[in-house]
Amino acid sequence: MPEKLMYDAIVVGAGPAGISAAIVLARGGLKVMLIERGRFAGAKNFFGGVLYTHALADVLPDYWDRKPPFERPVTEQGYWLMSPDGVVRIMHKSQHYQKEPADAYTALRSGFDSWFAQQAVSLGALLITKTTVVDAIRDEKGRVIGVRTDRPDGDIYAPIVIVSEGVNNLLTQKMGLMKADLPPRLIALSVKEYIGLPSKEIETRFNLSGAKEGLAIDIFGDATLGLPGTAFLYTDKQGISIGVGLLLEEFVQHRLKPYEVLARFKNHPVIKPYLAGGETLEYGAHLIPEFGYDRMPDLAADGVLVAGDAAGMVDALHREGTNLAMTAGRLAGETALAAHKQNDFSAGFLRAYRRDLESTFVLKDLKQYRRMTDFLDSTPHFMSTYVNYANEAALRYFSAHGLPKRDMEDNIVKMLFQRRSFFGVARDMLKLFQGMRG
Amino acid sequence: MSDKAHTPLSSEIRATLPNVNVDDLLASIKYYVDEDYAHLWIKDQAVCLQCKDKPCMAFCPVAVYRVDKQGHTMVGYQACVECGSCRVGCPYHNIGWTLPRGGNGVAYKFG
Amino acid sequence: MSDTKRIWVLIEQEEGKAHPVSWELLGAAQRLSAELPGSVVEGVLLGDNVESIAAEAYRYGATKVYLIDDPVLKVYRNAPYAFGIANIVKKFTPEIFLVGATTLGRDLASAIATRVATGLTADCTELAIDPEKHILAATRPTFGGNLMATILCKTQRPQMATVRPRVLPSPNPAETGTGELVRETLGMTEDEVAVKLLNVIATDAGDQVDIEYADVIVAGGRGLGAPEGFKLLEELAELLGGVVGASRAVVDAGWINVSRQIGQTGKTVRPKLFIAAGISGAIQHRVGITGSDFILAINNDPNAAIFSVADFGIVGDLYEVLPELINQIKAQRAGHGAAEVAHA
Amino acid sequence: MHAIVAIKQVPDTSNVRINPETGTLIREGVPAIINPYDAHAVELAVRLKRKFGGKVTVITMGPPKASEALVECAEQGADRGILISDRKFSAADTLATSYVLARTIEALMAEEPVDLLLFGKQAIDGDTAQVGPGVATRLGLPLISYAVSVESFDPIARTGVVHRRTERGIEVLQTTLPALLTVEKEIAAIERAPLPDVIRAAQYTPEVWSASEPVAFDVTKIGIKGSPTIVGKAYTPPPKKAGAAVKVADKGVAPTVAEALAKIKIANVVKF
Repeated sequence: MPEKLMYDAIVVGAGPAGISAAIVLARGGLKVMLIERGRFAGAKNFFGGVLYTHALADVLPDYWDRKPPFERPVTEQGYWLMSPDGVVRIMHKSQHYQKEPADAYTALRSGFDSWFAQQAVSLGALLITKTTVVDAIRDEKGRVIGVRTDRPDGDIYAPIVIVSEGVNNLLTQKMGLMKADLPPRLIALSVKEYIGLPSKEIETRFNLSGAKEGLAIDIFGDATLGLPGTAFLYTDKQGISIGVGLLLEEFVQHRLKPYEVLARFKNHPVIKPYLAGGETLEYGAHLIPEFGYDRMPDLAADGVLVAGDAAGMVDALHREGTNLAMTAGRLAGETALAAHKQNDFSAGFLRAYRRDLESTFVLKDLKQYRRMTDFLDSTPHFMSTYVNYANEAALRYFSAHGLPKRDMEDNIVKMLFQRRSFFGVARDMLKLFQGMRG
Repeated sequence: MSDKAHTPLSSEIRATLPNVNVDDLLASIKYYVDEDYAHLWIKDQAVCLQCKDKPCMAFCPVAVYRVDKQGHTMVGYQACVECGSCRVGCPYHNIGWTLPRGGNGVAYKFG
Repeated sequence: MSDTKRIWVLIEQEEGKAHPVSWELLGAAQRLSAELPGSVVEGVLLGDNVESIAAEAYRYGATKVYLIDDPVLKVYRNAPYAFGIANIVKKFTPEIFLVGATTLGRDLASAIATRVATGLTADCTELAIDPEKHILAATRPTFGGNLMATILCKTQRPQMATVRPRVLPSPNPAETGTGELVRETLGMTEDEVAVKLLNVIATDAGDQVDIEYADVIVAGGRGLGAPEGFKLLEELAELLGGVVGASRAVVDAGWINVSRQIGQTGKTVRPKLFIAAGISGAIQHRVGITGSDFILAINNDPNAAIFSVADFGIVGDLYEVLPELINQIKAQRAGHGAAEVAHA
Repeated sequence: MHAIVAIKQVPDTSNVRINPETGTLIREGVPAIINPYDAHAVELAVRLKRKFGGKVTVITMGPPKASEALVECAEQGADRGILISDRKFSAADTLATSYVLARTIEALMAEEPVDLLLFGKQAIDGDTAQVGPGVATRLGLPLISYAVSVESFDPIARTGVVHRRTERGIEVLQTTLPALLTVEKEIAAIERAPLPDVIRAAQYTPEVWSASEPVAFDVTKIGIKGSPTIVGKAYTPPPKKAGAAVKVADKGVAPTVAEALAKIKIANVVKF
């Protein structure tokens, strides 16, 4: 029997949360093992495509000098409201976005996560890949004291385990931090294609002046068949990330095939020209945990902390997730460091993690938008009604019909109430307001 | 709240959905197939036989699930991208779902 | 004599029987010779008691055969064969040396090329003489068949290439042919050979579950409708000395073991003959079979994608077509004797 | 028992894309893997080590990135990894490669005796199957290519019996040791490595040998200078043209099948 494998801390999952935690722990001088089930960090990770640098800077202040493999800075962003045959664009471009490093970059996770994990390794973390954690190891009092992997002689021990396993949080559930899976109306399914195009083509088609400009667009309405969800289109260096996401419940209820919804979106007359001649280099799918603030798992137990998607730390409204994950991972790491100093790994001590999170945007935002999922769930027509309305209103507004402008404006307002009663609109707006205010 | 059935999708909208051969998309994905271990399985075929809608045939983004002539659900775990949709999406929780053994399964080239 | 450009061909033989690739190479050598002024086509033959094969080589166009006949060469082993040939290469300095890309040929050619320190292009599918440089331009597939590369060997001699069996046409032998037999000695004794052949276990291709190496694959897809359909495929495969393969769909269905799965999530195969029965031909399957020499597709859907890669397609019910295929092969068999994989 | 395994890191050819204009490989998004046959060679070496004791040394020639492949071999249980890496080696063909590997192996044999040299039967990028036989020839060692199983192996008596696949069947060959084997995948199924090996590998940094240290290679025999072959041109193969598709409904089943068989005969792929 080989010697018992002992570490100061174990981090399960080398995504943004886990790597951030590992960096903090390694920098704090602890012997930390970061376990990843993929062939390399990032192999299992898949997202729409925008990373925010503020959270990365908090974890790794010199990240820019370490040459992160970003795709393009986001120098123009906004929303497209798409009807079946048109689009209303609300885009924002500013000199502010030109500064380097930018606030946000498009990225591809396979490369980014590999790089990020390498930074943890360079700071002293031990990265173990191709190894799946299958269970927790507990002591006689039920406290978590390690994890069991799927390798021979695969038990590892540590006084603290940070679980950042991602949206399929089987370990979190096995550890008793969450009772059961959440229903499909609290989880979104996103599918994406990465479409290769020469950078020159991308720049011409999207009116970008070079590699230091990029676009991030969230698209509503017809892109998701008018169902509650979003589509997105982000420019990468030599490709376009394009995808659609809907609550899994919508796919279940309507028996929709995600790849057909995406293909339909790609064929939309507004979208198609942007993709012409491109080659699909990769297709993939991922769940997004839209648990909401009130349904998050417990974030701490004896010997355990949970961070990132595993804890539902996603702000779907603002397509944020990796930054919440990095911040939570960092705070989990800091809590684990403090626990080592105090030699106290009890749930009571570790709850400091949650308190720290409450004071950051992570839980503040999640709390604020706690009712957004409910809002979309109870207002499924929201997308189609208002997005189509915006398109038709724009059509009226921009077309000359020989009508006095005042009449045209009245018509536009009337059009809305033909689609939805006055009280219906009022109720929708109130709900939306509640959803936004929390 | 939302255990209610949604308003069905209008047939006009449904008609705008193109037919897609998902296998052509799968060709872009890199897999390391574990021939010795299927990480997905049907817990009880009898449950599937009684399931009329079979939503898994639709929502699985890589069409892991197909039905044979006898109505049994076939599981093509080799194409799984481990998203977890079937784990939470099966209305009867009839799909056994584990992670592939470390190093196996999907390995995104771009992500 | 030194300005005579010798184009050599290895006359590969085992158990006294010449491998047909040798004749294909003699045919190719004659075509190259026509483009290369002052060149002659000659054969190289090694073995024990194999002189009679030289006469055959003359009929296929060799003007001369260099023979090393020695008991040590009774069964093929790399060291004595490479040693013997390298010696005569050094002595007669051929310009070009062609070898069949068989297991034996590839094993041997590498060792010869190393001994005489020359360039060797493996597994070629096309040979030509570069019209300007008057050297061999050997073309081969690389990166899994995604790229073709033409390789040149500018300074070293001979210019060596192994060539895949059956990619070049098999010439018709002349009724009679004569040539000069040049006997050379091996200069190596059995004591000096470290490897001894203890036994040869004949493999029955039908038992060969490893479809990656099969010469004939009869594969079934969802069009079979039921697992029982594989019985028909097995019968046909057995008749052709091949093995049964499958598309992902039927493996998923549990109709057949995953070891038989062909395609992107299964195995890549390169059989001589691939019969696709009831396979729609999704690209993830097609990528696994494009290395096949001949694809026969049977599907009742005329729009099935499999037809886009098939050398011959039959649009029809496979339960009608397969039994007929079996019957006709049996009938032809009755006329022509036992089945054999060509040139194997 | 000391085995040396020579491996190669290759682009995964099942994911290769070619730029049709330049005829060059697009490396972006193409995973680099251990040549699959080589991984089985490593597995065989590790199994023999577990049985007889001793060590496994893995060598590879390639760019700095190829060091990853040696780390993977360490996971599988290899003890030592050597990356032979120098710009001077670039554009090497099989002759120049076999020279570098043979000299490296000689240097290692001078340090301690070696019982077995293992190579994959061929690399999936070039498919030449020439480097293993080339190294055996240079070292004057017995060669058994296309090995599928090791029936017996006796490092004390310095003899082994190996099965080799040929077109006519499985040859059972006895050889003296040290010998060089190029192996098929069946030689040893790859098992999941124990976690302690994976941990050791994650902390292991392979050695790097250059063109001059610790072995001084003859510069006329390495890289482009030592390579008699050059690539004249490279192009993407034209897409295969689909053959005719004949409808049974039009011609009847027997004539259609007869036509198919005739086509197969003309193609000369199998005889009936």
